[in-house]
Amino acid sequence: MELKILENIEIAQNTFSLKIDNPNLFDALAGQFFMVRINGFNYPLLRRPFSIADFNENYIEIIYRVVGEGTKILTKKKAGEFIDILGPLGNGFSDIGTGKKIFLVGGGIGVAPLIYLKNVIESQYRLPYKAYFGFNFKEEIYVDFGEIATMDGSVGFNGNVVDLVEKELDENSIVFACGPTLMLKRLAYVCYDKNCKMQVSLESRMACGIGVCLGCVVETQDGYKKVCDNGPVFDYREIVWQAL
Amino acid sequence: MELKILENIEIAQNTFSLKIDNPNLFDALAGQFFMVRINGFNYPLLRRPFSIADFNENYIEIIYRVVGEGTKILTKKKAGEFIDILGPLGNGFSDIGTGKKIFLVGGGIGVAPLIYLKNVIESQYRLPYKAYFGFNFKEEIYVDFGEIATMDGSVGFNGNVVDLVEKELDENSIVFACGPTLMLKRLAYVCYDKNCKMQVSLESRMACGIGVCLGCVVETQDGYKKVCDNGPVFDYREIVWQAL
Amino acid sequence: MASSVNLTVKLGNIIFKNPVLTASGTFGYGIEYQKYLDLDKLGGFVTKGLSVVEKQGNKPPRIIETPCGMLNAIGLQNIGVDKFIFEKLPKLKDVNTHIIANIYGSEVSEFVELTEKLNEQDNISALEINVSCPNVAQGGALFGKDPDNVFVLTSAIKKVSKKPIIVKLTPNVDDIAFIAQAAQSAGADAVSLINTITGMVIDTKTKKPFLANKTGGLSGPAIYPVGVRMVYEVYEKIKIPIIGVGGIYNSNVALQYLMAGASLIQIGTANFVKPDISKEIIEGIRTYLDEEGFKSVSDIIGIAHN
Amino acid sequence: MASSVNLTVKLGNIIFKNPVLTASGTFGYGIEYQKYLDLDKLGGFVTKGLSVVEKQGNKPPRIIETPCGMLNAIGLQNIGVDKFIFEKLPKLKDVNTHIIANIYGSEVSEFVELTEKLNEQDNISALEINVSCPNVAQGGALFGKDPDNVFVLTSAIKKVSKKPIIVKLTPNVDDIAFIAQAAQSAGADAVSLINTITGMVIDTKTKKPFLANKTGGLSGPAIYPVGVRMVYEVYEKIKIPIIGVGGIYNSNVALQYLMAGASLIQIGTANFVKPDISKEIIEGIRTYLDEEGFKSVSDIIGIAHN
Ligand SMILES: Cc1cc2nc3c(=O)[nH]c(=O)nc-3n(C[C@H](O)[C@H](O)[C@H](O)COP(=O)(O)OP(=O)(O)OC[C@H]3O[C@@H](n4cnc5c(N)ncnc54)[C@H](O)[C@@H]3O)c2cc1C
Ligand SMILES: Cc1cc2nc3c(=O)[nH]c(=O)nc-3n(C[C@H](O)[C@H](O)[C@H](O)COP(=O)(O)OP(=O)(O)OC[C@H]3O[C@@H](n4cnc5c(N)ncnc54)[C@H](O)[C@@H]3O)c2cc1C
Ligand SMILES: Cc1cc2nc3c(=O)[nH]c(=O)nc-3n(C[C@H](O)[C@H](O)[C@H](O)COP(=O)(O)O)c2cc1C
Ligand SMILES: Cc1cc2nc3c(=O)[nH]c(=O)nc-3n(C[C@H](O)[C@H](O)[C@H](O)COP(=O)(O)O)c2cc1C
Ligand code: FES
Ligand code: FES
Repeated sequence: MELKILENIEIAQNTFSLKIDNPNLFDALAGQFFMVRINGFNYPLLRRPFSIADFNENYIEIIYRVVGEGTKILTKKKAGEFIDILGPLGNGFSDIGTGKKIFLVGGGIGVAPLIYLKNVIESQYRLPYKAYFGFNFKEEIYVDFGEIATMDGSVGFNGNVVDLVEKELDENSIVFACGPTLMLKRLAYVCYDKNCKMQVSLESRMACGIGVCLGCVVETQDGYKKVCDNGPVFDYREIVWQAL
Repeated sequence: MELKILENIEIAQNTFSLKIDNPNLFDALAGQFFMVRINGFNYPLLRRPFSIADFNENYIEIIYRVVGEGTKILTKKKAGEFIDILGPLGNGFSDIGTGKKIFLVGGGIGVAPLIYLKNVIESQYRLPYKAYFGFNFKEEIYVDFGEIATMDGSVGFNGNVVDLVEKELDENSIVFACGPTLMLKRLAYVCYDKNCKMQVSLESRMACGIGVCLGCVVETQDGYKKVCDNGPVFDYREIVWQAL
Repeated sequence: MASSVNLTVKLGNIIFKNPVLTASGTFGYGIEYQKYLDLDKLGGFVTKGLSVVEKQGNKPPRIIETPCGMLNAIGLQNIGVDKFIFEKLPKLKDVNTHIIANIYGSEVSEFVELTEKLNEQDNISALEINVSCPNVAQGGALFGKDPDNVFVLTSAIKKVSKKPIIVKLTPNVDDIAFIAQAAQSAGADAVSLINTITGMVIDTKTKKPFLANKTGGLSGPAIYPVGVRMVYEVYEKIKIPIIGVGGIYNSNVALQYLMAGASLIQIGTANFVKPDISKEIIEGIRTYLDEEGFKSVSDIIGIAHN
Repeated sequence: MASSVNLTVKLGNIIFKNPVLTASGTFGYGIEYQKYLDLDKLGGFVTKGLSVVEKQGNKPPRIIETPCGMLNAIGLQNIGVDKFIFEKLPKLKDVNTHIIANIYGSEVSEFVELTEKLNEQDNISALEINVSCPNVAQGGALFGKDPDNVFVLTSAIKKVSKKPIIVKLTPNVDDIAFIAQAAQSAGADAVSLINTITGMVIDTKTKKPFLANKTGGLSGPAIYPVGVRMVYEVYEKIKIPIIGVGGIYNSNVALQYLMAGASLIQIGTANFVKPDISKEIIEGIRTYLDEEGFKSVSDIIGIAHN
């Protein structure tokens, strides 16, 4: 689908917000993602997956970090130009209204989908929640709510966000998490320990995004599952963390 | 060399003028060309050759027609961005001040290098000249001097520019020509017949533009010669026209 | 499209409404694409490679992008032929296009078993035999690189098959036409080429091959000149129809394959980039034929050899 | 660059100041690049393929762009070895880098003649034997596809050569390691791989192959995963050094080749895109080694096999 870009601006160091005109032709769940075509030609060839950072009747927002050639080219797109997106794809976060204490835990660019989740929780479920976000340093931060941890201690808690949130979790908690694999793994071991619930949004290299190429699989208790259409959100107990 | 784009605007149907800041680090002859890198990445891979349509202390001008993927992408470049050009390359038009009657004969986008040649003749040699330019139809025309021929008769002479100029040529003429191969071939046969002089600027697919890949050769009386560094301007008597 | 161009192509008794198929492993079991594309518009599609029993495939990472291409080492993960027959095929019963089952075994006997099971499925128009897989029967080098292996396997399948047999060839060989000839001699009804070209990407961070399987198959636009060349070579050596595949991403490249000698073409990796690309390519072929004054797509098949 | 990383690589008795060479056919006779690049910065460069007598090469068109690549069918146009020796080499006498002469003959005897002529040139550090050329001696299939041919040719050259011999292999084979082993057994001092992959582009306007020669060799970024894979395969089978070439366009890809097992690398098509790319790649390799704490480039050669 070719949609008009409303805005594409740097909101933190190497981090951009891309707002796209919402044609209001579909709904989207927090945790779902789009496959974005970077160029109209063959390079870079494959679409890039990006989570939905916000979604309302006016716009669709993606927040992306510049890491490679595709995201670098993406920064050049200007308001008024069109962009080809496929989606929304995959399964979003679920069981939000289970009566458990809600925790949003994100790391780095993985905070993006949790922003949309927060908006959904506030507007749809009207439930209390707590948010804990980890970044490397101050200049990376692009979120204006939640408790912050930074690896260099420049803002908030000095250290890993998992260490920050750990003491808050118990068997009455449900965690919605997204971030670097290593952070999620640590968090998973904490959750096993505290016997709390958790849904994690995973990343994996994708070619199709729609479940046909079998390129994006992750090892689960039931064998390989596709991150793109069995996920990207999984119950953390499903995942074979040792394989990651 | 990365130079700043001053302007990149459509000046006729599918025809753009690209003006680039002139760093005044080199001279350029009419008939020489640049190898232009379309993108900072691998696609399209090869540089594209474009003649110099004008050159002065303020800017370097290229006039290009949108024919394929590379030129299409080029139209998206905006003033203020930088562009990587290699050159000036090849041999320009020569023997301009030979005392012969000067004719500039161009067809389509091949008129571009003759604009710069005209400026050189006027400012440097201060010699009289006559210009004859052929286009398919009115909307293609991007030049404001010379006699025009159009294939559909919408402007000037109705038909081929070779038919328009033919009667003017004799053994005292020197023709500087650039245009579609078929037009140049027709013109070459006329020049053989009239025993006049002619220098033609030829086109050929190029990879390097600097004489090393041997990809751009054209058949001459002395065997294959490289369009990029033995040309692009050749004495028409050198060329084996039957091979084109 | 009030065009009178005839796009139909015959392969044995099967009539394809147009020469555009989608390639094995890039189109799932067809169902996944129904959201993006009316499958009835296709000449047909080829299923993901099916084996006798379900296969888990290789460890991830399984894919990595390369310049104008990608490497994959899926390792033929699939649900197995029985699940395909009982769970997927019924969902496709109203689809009005040709379904070609791509099959893969680790022994000749497995290929035969797959053929027998699929014989009974009216919904399947033909079988495509993937001989480009590693470690079959004799182990060691790639099975499909040896013309003798291809001859023996094709003959065995032909003996039991009630459906036309298409042998899919690997490009990682000295002389692909020789392998195609072996398939033809053994009774193959068609050959398809090319499968992926073996490649490797090394992750300079970990200093290891990026894919868990180390090597993977290169596909996508990058490889199309190799595919076109091989179709051109094979066309001069065999009489049975050729299905061209490899890097097709627009109608121009599809036409190049047809002109090189392919009767049908398959679209693979490009489906990932644009799920409805096959529709565009069909229209592009039609427009070209129309503008060039051809009455039928068969007029251009192999025309580059004239 | 106050870096203490050791970039030197040894090949027999030759010491290269860094592992970056430029590839035959893409760097002319070196002289053409002096305007863009200080040749002394290079590990070395390889000349355009030289034959006993001047060759006109193929009819144009000779090149065509493809996705992230290009096809060429130059047909080994060159000025002939004598002109090279008398007109080009003297101009290079002050260049402080290794010059490798790439040679090409249509008979074994021609290769021998070329070797003898170049034996006397102190300026030439080594010979690279292009066995990837069509129609040599026995005619028919590509000469370099047959390990026996490669063995015979390499032995014959080795017998007369006073310089190290590098055999350049074609990728258009079943098993490139087998050919590399033949070269090694015959005494080759090194192998370089890969030459171009045979491909074809068809012009849908004329309905003919675009190149006058019909087929051409695919080079450029598109092919790098194939080259890396082949270097990786060959590294496991031979002991002599490997020179990696094919699609290198930045230091990351150069490093992939080194990690796969190449002792040196060559840059080809990328020179056309950026005449001074080799300088960037040398610096990129240095920076990488520095940042990763390696003392010497030799520490990473073949590291992906660990
Ligand atoms: C479900 C999902 C949601 C994501 N959401 C976001 C988001 O909201 N914001 C954001 O900045 N990033 C997100 N990512 C990661 C993002 O897709 C990559 O950063 C991006 O594809 C990198 O592209 P590149 O061309 O710049 O990098 P390159 O490294 O040049 O890309 C090369 C190839 O690797 C793939 N790739 C590289 N890094 C990743 C990665 N981390 N995950 C998956 N594929 C990768 C690319 O898609 C491409 O095919 C998400 C990934 C997934 C799977
Ligand atoms: C010496 C010289 C001077 C030129 N001057 C001009 C000029 O002033 N203005 C202008 O509009 N055009 C000029 N051309 C032609 C111009 O180079 C091509 O139109 C352009 O390269 C097309 O690029 P593309 O990507 O849009 O087309 P595509 O067809 O997509 O390009 C594919 C490949 O073919 C090559 N190619 C395509 N057409 C030509 C052609 N006619 N000549 C050479 N290579 C071609 C491209 O460079 C590229 O490598 C000149 C060509 C030469 C050789
Ligand atoms: C992810 C992926 C999975 C594939 N799986 C199969 C398969 O199961 N069986 C098969 O015969 N070919 C398989 N192929 C090969 C394709 O069918 C096709 O031959 C190849 O990708 C070249 O075409 P393309 O460049 O258009 O993708 C697969 C290709 C890809 C990219
Ligand atoms: C235009 C051109 C001419 C070439 N000429 C030769 C040659 O004369 N001898 C040779 O051994 N290889 C020749 N090659 C092959 C290159 O040396 C190199 O092996 C190949 O292009 C792959 O590397 P690349 O992808 O970096 O270009 C040529 C390649 C190109 C593109
Ligand atoms: S990305 Fe293709 S199956 Fe998930
Ligand atoms: S373009 Fe390379 S020699 Fe002319």
